[in-house]
Amino acid sequence: MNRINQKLNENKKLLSIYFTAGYPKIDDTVTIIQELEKSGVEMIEIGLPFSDPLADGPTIQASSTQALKNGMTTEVLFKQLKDIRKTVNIPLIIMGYFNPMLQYGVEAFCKKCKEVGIDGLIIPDLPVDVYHEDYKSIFEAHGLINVFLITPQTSVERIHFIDSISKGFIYMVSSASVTGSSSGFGNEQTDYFKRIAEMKLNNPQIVGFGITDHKTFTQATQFAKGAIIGSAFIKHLTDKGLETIDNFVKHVKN
Amino acid sequence: MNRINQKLNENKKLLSIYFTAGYPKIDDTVTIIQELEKSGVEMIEIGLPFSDPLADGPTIQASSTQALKNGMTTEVLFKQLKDIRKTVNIPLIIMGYFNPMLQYGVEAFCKKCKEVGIDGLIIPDLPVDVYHEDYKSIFEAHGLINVFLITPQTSVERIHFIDSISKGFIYMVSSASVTGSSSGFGNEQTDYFKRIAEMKLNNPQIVGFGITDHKTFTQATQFAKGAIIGSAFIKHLTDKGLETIDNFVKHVKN
Amino acid sequence: MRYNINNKGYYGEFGGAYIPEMLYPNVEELRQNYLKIMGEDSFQKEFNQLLKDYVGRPSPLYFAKRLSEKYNTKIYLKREDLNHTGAHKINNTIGQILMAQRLGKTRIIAETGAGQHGVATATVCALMGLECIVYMGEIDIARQAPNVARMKMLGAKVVPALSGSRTLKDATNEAIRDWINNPVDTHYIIGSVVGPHPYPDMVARFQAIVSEEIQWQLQEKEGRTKPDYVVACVGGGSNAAGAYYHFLEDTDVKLIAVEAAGKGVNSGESAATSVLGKEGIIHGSKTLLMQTLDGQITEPYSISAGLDYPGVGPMHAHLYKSGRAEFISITDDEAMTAGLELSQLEGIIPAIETSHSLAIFDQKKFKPNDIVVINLSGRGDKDLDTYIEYFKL
Amino acid sequence: MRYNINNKGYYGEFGGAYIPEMLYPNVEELRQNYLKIMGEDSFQKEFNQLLKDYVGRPSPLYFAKRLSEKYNTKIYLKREDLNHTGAHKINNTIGQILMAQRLGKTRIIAETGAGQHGVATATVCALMGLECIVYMGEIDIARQAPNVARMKMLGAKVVPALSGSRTLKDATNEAIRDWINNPVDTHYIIGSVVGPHPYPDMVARFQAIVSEEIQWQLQEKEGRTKPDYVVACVGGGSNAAGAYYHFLEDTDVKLIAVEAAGKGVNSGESAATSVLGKEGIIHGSKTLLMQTLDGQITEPYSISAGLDYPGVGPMHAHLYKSGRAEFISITDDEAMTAGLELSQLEGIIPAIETSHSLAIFDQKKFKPNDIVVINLSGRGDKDLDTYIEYFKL
Ligand SMILES: Cc1ncc(COP(=O)(O)O)c(C=O)c1O
Ligand SMILES: Cc1ncc(COP(=O)(O)O)c(C=O)c1O
Repeated sequence: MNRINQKLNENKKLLSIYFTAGYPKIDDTVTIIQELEKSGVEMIEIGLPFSDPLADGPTIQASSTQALKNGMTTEVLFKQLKDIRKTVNIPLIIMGYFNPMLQYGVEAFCKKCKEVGIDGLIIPDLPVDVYHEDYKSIFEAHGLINVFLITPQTSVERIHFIDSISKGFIYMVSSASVTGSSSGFGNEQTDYFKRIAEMKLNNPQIVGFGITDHKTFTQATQFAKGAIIGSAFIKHLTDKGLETIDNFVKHVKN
Repeated sequence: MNRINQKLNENKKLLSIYFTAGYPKIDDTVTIIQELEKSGVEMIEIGLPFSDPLADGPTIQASSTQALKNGMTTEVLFKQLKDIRKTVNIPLIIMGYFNPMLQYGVEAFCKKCKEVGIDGLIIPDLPVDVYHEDYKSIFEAHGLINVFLITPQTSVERIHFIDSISKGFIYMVSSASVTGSSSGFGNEQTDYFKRIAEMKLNNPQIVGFGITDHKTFTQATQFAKGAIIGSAFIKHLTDKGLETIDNFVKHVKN
Repeated sequence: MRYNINNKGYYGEFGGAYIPEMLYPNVEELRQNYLKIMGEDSFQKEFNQLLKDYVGRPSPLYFAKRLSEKYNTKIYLKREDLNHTGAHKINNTIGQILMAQRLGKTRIIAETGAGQHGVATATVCALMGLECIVYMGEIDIARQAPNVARMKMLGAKVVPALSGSRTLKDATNEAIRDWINNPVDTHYIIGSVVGPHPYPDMVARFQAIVSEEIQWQLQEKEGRTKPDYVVACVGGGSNAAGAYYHFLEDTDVKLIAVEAAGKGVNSGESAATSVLGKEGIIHGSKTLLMQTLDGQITEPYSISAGLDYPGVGPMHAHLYKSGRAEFISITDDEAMTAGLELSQLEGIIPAIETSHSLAIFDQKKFKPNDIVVINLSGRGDKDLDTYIEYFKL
Repeated sequence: MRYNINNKGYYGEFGGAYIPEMLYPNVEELRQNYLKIMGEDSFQKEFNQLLKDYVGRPSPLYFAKRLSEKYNTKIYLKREDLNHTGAHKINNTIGQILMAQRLGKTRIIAETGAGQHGVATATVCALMGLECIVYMGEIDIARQAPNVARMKMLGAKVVPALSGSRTLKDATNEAIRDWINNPVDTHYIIGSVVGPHPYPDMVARFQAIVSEEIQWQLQEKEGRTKPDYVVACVGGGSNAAGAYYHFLEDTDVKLIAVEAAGKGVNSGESAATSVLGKEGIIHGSKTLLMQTLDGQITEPYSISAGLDYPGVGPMHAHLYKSGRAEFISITDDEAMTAGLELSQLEGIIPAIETSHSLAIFDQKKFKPNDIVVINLSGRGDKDLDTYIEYFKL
């Protein structure tokens, strides 16, 4: 069973953390993953940086630009992750835009993921339909779970379709917005979280976008299985560096 | 008999000098006239300054602008000239643009000219035809000779027409150009002077535009009755002031 | 009463050719030939072909919906701003360059205020491969920089006029001086219905295409050839002359002429000739002009370089004196506000000259069914700096 | 072989809609409705009326006599520079604003490179009274200042894109981010035949008026509806798409696409996508784009802001790959020289984008009887500073 599914089966709310590979320093990738696991995070999204991350806000954009400047590439990332499974057990997901994967070769990319022990992928600009028609079999042949997004604007019909082809969890975007933009959740979001929960989908939902601290984590996971923090963690790395990662995680969890 | 006609009857080449009334100083007008007569000049054109002297080059333009700044007006000029005939005998011509005369009233203007002893007018932008139809009788009633221009481009027919309505002399523009522009005469001009001389017009010709010194004066008067100096004299006033007017005239005459 | 020119070159008591003898051969050559040449089939054909394929005519007659709603009347905009080079000026320069060619001229001079006429002249000179010299007041060179750049790109020489107010009037003086100095090979393309006869009439005839088109365009849209009002700004008066032309003798059509009041008609900084001017002579024409009691021409002022002229063409002097046209004065501030309003209501940034015409609605009320045609004489690209600075955008 | 789009939203292998889920409802709403809405009589009527009365269409097809003589072939210029706002871009924004209204949108966003699309969008928003936000790269804001001023006059908000190369690509990213953040009330008016399906097709259809007019205009002038060549510059490719549209499937008509070589195709400072690009995904579309081996999008370079884009629309990727169109690369220097040449030979100052198309005559020879139609996509007023500085005029 895929590590993601195992983790989703655990009877607790999951904290997942996104960070950009190669940021702040090129060689920080492995350390950050290890520190996150040690601090009690349940899942990690490793961002493969892209020059034109159009679904991301300024914080993640800036970290991507810096990571690319530091020399991060698909090849380098896979090298860094070569031995990751020797020390890390929690699910690891690569989050990235489609073009770099396309240039690497989708099949080669999936193969590498499998080799180093990646469990899933989040590719914001690979639409469900294209995935379904062109890439599903390749992903599945390499045991990779592809994660799809839904937003408050996604129709019920489409949510059911996405649920039907998902094999892990659904990435529930808290509000229609790029990463790092909202601050705190209002009634609108809570209603939306509840509405989705009441649909009793096959796949559990993990909330992303706008989770910054303990309060928003708790709000988001009231109805959902877990939540993902991205920009807030990148900001923490920028301000405080790698030393106090456990501090950040502790503050969110409690 | 009008002083202009008397002078034209004298058996010599005539030097006529143009200056702008009120330049360099507002009260220089009378002094300049007197000095010019003393120095042996045969005729004087008193320029009534105009804001937009479109037939004049930069030198006369600048002197007009200065004269206006100094406070020169039609009224002031007539006041300055009130007693001019007590000291000056040579022909005096007012040269000016038509608009200030129109505003003063053409009849009133002519009357004033007669009163102070002006003998003629040169109005570059009052065309022969309009003069002939609308103003001839007024001018003549006040004993004023209106002087017309011809240029190298003026047709033979038109020269004869101009000759027919002229009562003093014809102002022969040396080349088609605004004042102060050419330097020295070439074959083209000499041919033109000769051509006009050979027409044996009723009115003698006085050459204007481009006369700067003894040489050009001599060239111009080889075939014509006289010549007019404008810009060169204004330049002299600007550079040397009023003290050495006789020097300037002497240099031209010899 | 007749409003168009008579066969002596006068509109009522205004007009004529008050020129130095040095200009006589040039002006006379033109006077004797212009109607004959304009009447030739080959001339008409070439003129109309260029207006269509090169200038982009007909310029649309556009019903301005949002503006009409705001002022509760039917406002049509005659879109001369869409002409090649961005103003009505090119109608005239196309005509005159063809005239110059037929007269055998090889060198072209022009004056310009806003620079639109200079650009339009430089343009037709490039088109025909003729040398082009444009005189422009030093102040106008500074405030209409984009047009100066355009003239240079087009290969024209731009010569600053440094005398007097260093605006349009002085540029015109300089152009006339150049013409005096170059009487044989040079044609002077005057940019408005000013100057000695036959210029006002010739320019008006070249611009008459504007009202000719309004007639059939209005027929298409409203089933009638006559608007109730035709509105145009008046610098020298060429865009107005063109917009009025075919309606001149038809007093059912009311004519409105809009002048630049500058900082206010009585501020001492104005260009509202009909109010401040008196009969006199400027640039070879008997007309209304702003002048001192002594007959010195006054330095006008307007924020708009194209209206910053102390006279009006003789046609307009006559339309004013006879009462045929109503004259309205618009201040800098009123014009600027109206220019911004049109930009934001209709998506059309007008030349500041034109903005004066658009500002009449606070002074003059129209009935809901009145058809008011405003001649949108030019686009505002040349004026962007002035607008931006004025509104601190 | 088919060259136009298929019913899955692809040109050959290029096109599609590679968009984040956040954009799905917007893009899907558009995909489902655009053809239906465009087919409605009321839409067609309003669209055509505005193209005529507001934009000033038809734009002339002008026979460039002096240019033709110089290059010994028959050159016609399709005068999109005479459109309101000065480029072809407004054909598309008129169409899209009507589309947005019918979809009930109240807020409009756009990206812009040269600023022409931004101006065209701000213009139609003013016309319809809709809020307008335009994203523009910081570098483009500096080099296309007149267009920034125009957008402000028109009431639009111009937001600088500060990331990446700070040019068109990044402005597009910012616009997409805005759209993601405002999925309900906002329509994104993309300015070229790029972006996710149905944008490339919708924009091409709005621009298709260009080739539609070329057909009947050429019939009028030459007694035939087909030119031998149609030439257009390609940034994203919208003016080319419009000029090619009705000739796409007719291989008698040869298509030439002109790209910006910048300082030279191999200089590292170029925007010649067909030569330097590989298949990939940019702004929601599978197409050719300039990228590193690693799939990072490269920062392009061209002196012309409108061509300074690392991709081309999927139609053009297909035209390139299939060999249907010939692609020619033109350097900054070649383009600037051709822009000056047109100015001085024909009195038309072209946009620097267009100058690239005009520069092909040194690389490609035509026969004396060939009819070569060049799409004169825009006027050069926005580029005057660049021209002046380049030529030290
Ligand atoms: C756009 C525009 N409108 C009006 C004028 C004023 O000229 P006229 O009164 O001859 O139409 C100018 C002069 O440059 C102009 O550029
Ligand atoms: C005048 C002009 N031509 C061409 C272009 C390039 O765009 P496209 O390739 O979509 O026609 C632009 C873009 O701004 C432009 O302004």
